[in-house]
Amino acid sequence: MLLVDIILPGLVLGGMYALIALGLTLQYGVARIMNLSYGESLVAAAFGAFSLYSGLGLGPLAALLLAVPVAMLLNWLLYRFLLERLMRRGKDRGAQEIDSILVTFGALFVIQGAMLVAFGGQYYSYSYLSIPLTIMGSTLAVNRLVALLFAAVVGGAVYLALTRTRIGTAVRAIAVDPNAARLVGIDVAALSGFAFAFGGGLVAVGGVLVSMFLTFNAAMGVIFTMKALVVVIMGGVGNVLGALVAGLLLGVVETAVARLVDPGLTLAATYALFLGVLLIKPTGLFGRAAS
Amino acid sequence: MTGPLRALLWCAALALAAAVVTYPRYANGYYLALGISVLYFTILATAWAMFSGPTRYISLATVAFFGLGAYTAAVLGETMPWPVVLLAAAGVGVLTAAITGLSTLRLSGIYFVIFSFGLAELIRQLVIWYEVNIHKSVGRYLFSAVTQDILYWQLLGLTAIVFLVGWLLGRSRYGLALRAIGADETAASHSGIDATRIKLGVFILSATFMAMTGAVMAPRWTYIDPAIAFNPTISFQVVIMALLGGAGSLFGPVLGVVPLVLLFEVLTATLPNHFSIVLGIIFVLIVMVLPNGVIGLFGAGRWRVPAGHPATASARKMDATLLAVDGVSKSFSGLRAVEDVSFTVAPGEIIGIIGPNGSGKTTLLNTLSGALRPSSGTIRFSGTVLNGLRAHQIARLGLARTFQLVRVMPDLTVAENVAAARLFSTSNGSDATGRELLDLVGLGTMHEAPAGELTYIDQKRLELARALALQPRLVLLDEWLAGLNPSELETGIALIAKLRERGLTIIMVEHVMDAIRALCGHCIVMNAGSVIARGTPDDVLADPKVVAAYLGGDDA
Amino acid sequence: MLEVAALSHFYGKHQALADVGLGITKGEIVAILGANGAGKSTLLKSIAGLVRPVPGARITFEGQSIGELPAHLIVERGIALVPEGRGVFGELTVAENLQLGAYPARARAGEADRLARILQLFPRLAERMTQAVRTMSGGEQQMVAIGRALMSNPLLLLLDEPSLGLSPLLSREVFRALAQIRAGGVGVLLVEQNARASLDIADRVYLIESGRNAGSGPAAAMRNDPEIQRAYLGKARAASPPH
Amino acid sequence: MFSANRRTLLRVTGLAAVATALGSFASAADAQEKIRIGYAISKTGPYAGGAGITTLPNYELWVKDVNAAGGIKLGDKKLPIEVVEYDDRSSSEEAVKAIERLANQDKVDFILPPWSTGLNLAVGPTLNRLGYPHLAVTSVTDKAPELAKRWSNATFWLGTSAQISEGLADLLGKLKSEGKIGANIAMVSIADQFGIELSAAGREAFKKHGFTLTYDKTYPMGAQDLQPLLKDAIASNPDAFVAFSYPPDTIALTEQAQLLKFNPKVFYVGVGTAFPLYKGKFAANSEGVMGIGGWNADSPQLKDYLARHKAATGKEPDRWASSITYASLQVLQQAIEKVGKLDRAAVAAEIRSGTFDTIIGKVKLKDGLLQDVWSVGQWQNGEFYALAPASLPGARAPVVPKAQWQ
Repeated sequence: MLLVDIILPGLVLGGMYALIALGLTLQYGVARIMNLSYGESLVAAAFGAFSLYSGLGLGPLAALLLAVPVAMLLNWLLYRFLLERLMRRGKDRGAQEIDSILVTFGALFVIQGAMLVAFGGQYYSYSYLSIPLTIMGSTLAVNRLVALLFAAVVGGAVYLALTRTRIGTAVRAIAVDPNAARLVGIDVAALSGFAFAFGGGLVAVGGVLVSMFLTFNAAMGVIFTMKALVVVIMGGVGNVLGALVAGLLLGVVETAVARLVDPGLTLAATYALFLGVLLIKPTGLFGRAAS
Repeated sequence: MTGPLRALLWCAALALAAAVVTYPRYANGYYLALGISVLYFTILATAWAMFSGPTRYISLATVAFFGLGAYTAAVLGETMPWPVVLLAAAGVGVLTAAITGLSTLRLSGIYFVIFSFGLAELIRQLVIWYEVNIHKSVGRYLFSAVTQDILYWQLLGLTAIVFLVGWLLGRSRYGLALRAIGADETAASHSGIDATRIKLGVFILSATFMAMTGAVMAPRWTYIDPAIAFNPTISFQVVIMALLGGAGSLFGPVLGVVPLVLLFEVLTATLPNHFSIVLGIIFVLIVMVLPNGVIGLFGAGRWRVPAGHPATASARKMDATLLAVDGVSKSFSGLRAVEDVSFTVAPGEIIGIIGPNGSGKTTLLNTLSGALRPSSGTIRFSGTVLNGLRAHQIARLGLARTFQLVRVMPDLTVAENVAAARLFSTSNGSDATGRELLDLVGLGTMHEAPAGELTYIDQKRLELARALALQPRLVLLDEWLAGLNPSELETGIALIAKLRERGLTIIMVEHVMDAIRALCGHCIVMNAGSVIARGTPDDVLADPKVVAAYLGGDDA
Repeated sequence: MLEVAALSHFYGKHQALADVGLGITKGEIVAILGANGAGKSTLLKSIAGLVRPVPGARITFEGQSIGELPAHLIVERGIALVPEGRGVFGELTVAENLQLGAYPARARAGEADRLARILQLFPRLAERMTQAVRTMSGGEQQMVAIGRALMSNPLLLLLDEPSLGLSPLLSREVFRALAQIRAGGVGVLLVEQNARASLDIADRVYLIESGRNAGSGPAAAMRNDPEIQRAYLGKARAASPPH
Repeated sequence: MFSANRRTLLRVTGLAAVATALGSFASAADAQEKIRIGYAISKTGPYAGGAGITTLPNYELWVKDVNAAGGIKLGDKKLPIEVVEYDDRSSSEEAVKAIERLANQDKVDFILPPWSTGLNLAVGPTLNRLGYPHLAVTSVTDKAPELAKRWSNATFWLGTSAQISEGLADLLGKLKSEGKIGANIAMVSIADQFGIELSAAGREAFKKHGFTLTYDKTYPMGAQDLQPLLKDAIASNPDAFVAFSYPPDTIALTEQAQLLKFNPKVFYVGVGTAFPLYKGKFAANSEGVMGIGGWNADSPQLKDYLARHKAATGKEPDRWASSITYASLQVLQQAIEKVGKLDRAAVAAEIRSGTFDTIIGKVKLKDGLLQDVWSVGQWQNGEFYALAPASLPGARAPVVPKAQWQ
């Protein structure tokens, strides 16, 4: 019974980790933008959901319909007017990566500053779907289950789209070799922008959903950025399935350590697991072998 | 430069130095605090760039070492004399960097970046756990009489040391070796550079400075807890400052530190409520208009290493057999790429290895040069067993190679590419200088050109010169002649022939039959990992098995 | 079909191409000969839209100017480039590489038929459809690259060093495939260091030296021109043993 | 307002001349016209959440109140307050630098403290050296008495960790002796100095009162899911649940307790329980929850303060440190007025020795420490009433057991 009570809540927690990492697998893994403002975007979406809920009484699930297109548009604009220029300028992937780190570091401050002006530094929290649901003797919150469900469904859908459709294959092709992609008639700039924007949409999904059960404030972005990076890297860059598995694994390990060892060591255990995975598989769980 | 001008510059430099040293005497508390901020970020960013600049390993572990230093000072600060505390902090930095460096430096790219971040967080979590469960208190109080003046001078001293060490490192062979590793680690290893040890050494050096900075800064804050000491923002700020300034040179980071510290300061002061937004926008603009960092404005000032290198006297010993390959196999997860290959090479011989694509030729070369370990069999080079030796060790023994897909170190100049291969050479083979070697391959006029800007064929030439710079006794050429047109081919063949005349032994993998016929005394034909024929070129090319597997119905 | 005139290109201060012109008609193989660094690759990349020529160049394809189009739209018009070093997607499978070849809208119709024809042309690809390309041998990767280019239903195929690093057997297979492709009505513009092989297969030849046109003519005439033999075929030919 | 804006504009445009801009702040303090008061507070970074609830709104409210009343009375003149504010970005080093700047460049007359124990300790030596009174309000440490001795300019206002834990233990001990609760307590705490000190003091105090700790664990800052912890705490079947937690965790623990239908007789969580956010989120379910702090909600001054706070900042204050922060500012004002001139040493001494009339009643510090601080509060009828120490005027009786979660 304890086992169930570790695995189920662990999966739910892991589902949240996977959810907040989904956008990054596209933005970094595919569009090759190391987006340091990722967490800030996520928190901004959480603020959006909060405002819609407290202002208009619009539930977060309905808010997705508004938040996702807006986030996609904003991310697309960011790509189109800033990042695309850098991608064109960088002479190799390393240079592009450094430039994108620097520019999104600036974007981080802009987004965070805007949130501070609008909402101040206080904590925000509201209740939505905070309903217990008992599965196999383990009590879980519906809002967290919703997050897990979204992670699984959206993650699975993105995975299928990337591997089973022509446009998904094209997106992966860009990640492998942007120059060769142009040669098969792929509009690299447009499709990268789309992938980045789509990743931004997924960030919004994550932000809106975690706002249902996490207390957040304008200064919290970096926590999400780093968690997402850990999940993405552990899963293997650009691999959606890897991110899902890594997120779930981290959640289960964290819960198991809390129940079986010492709650004080949960974060230490997740980082140890992350480092351990990289030591054994230097390119992550599902990463391609270094050539 | 004329005498008076030089004297004037020296005077100006001395005056500046004096102004910096006596700064606490005339600056008020605030400007002193600002100076402290600039200095402490200067040390951190310079130390960071010492390792991360040339190797391009972006480390987010700065705060791990900084925090450990601060913690060491907080723990020992009130009971031990200050120099002992600093030494202890340095020791903790060295130890942690050594342990972590050994485990992390095999990662590359983004994996290293996030790993280093995870490492800093792990150390922080372990410190918290230790403090909570063993020490039973998390915060440490450190009451100290260190005033701002003294703190400033301590930091200034450390700054001077970090620049001095950075300068010495840049001038030493390790500096060039580090840049070679950053440009192409594989090529560097095959040029005799022990990439792992050099990276680890410099990583430790850089971590030591970070730990000492932490120790020096700790008393200022009275109270140290993990949230303060291991604040990840510090790591990010250091990376951003160093990258903005230009991490590729010694004085680049400081050019990022000064404007960024001032920018933060001016903006937080003028716009306390909107500074984030304005800072972000200004920052984005800076990045957009300064593609090469601040130092790019001054023209990238990089360390150049003179091409010439004193030649070492050579005492050549001739063996009857230079290389003996005995029953070598190599499999990749069950797939046998090379199977039970044996052959010997006598000094001064040119051996050709031919065979269809995918027959295992390059894999065989890789086991010889140490890029791969053979699964079984032994390789003996000049009496030394090569099995288990790593690439740089084999290279230092005098076994050099070129690559099928040409690998030069693109950011280094032509001369530096060649010089990199002579840094750690212990072989006593050919003793031509770098300049002679470049003349030999026909690159005599291009010493200062960055290797990345050479044409394909010139890069191939450079690769050969670099291989020769190891003063090798045996050179492995992997399709070195591929992609040359017939007349270029003639020059290339003549060059290889000339090398043979100078006593060099060569193994060449090649598809160009004309070259095989013209150069090789002996040929090995491989198919599906095994040797299917051997003998003189004319013999093997007439062998029906070879014709069927390799040449096809009629000759090319 | 393709007309190029007054094509110039600079890399920094270095002039890679100076006023180059050439033309190719349907169902023709045209070879470009020249030393390494003569600008041949740059020429192909300019036509494919990967590098921008100096303004003033005229590149027309099927009567329409394509000099200003981005690379992906040039593919749409029916020009496919197989770049030097193949440019395949190493992490993707053979099937995915070929599928991406049919990414342009012009290639969607009849995709299945074309795939079948390409697998006929390169039977060994058919056995390896689910293999990641990076794990394949050089020759097989070259087949993927050519196959992928053909999947875009091109009118004109540009090939940069297709036989580089290939064994004699494989490079002959590739040249044989090129002849078949020509037979299908596709124009082929070929840059190849293996001058003999390209002269054997080509209909016409352009010579490029230091980025400039240095002559052109029917391949048959070139083969027997002693000047050409000295400059491009080398003495080594004389040293080669009888067939 | 206008002049400030114009200067702001000038500074922005003058960014290029950084050095000039840096120097230009040293405008001569015109002591005759205004009293310059400066502070550096965490507007960004991890401390922004705490500072944004407890400290910053009270600084703004107080300045507004004082200036609305004409200013601080100095001799026979009333001088309005002019504010110089910076963002310390939650960094110790920035906080120290900002203090130096306020003192040396802006030459402010008084400096208000930053938020959090760590930052207050970081700026302590500097404020001490520069001779500014240091109202270390949001600094909870057992070292407070020692620090107050070391820094004669500093005063501490929230009590020590031991005081808070002992207050709680006394209250629970009384409930036990009344037979309202049993002897089992489950305790969780956050793994930083605050949580460790409170839990260490709690451990001892609970033992003294004959309690058994059936569960006693720490959790790291930034843990995203506290359900596992809570489940094990529930499994130990406690009469009282005590969590020394930070606001996000306080809310998460409460939410999880409701989901798990965990209804101990006493449910004590905090920091954060006293925040208006808590009541806003849990509404009726906040009823009966205990936490750190509390106030005498029936006091007319506090009622008035609540209304003004709401009007000025749009939000209610938290029911623990907010009113004390505001009271400390009132003490500063009254001390200045009593001294009658901008003599910082004299003002600091007056703060320590004087008696002041504030929204939290009469304040008289002892050895630089505010002695009468509420350690336990409870949500009762939508207000967070103080329960302990019971000896203080206005203390309410606890409602135990807490009503079941709805």
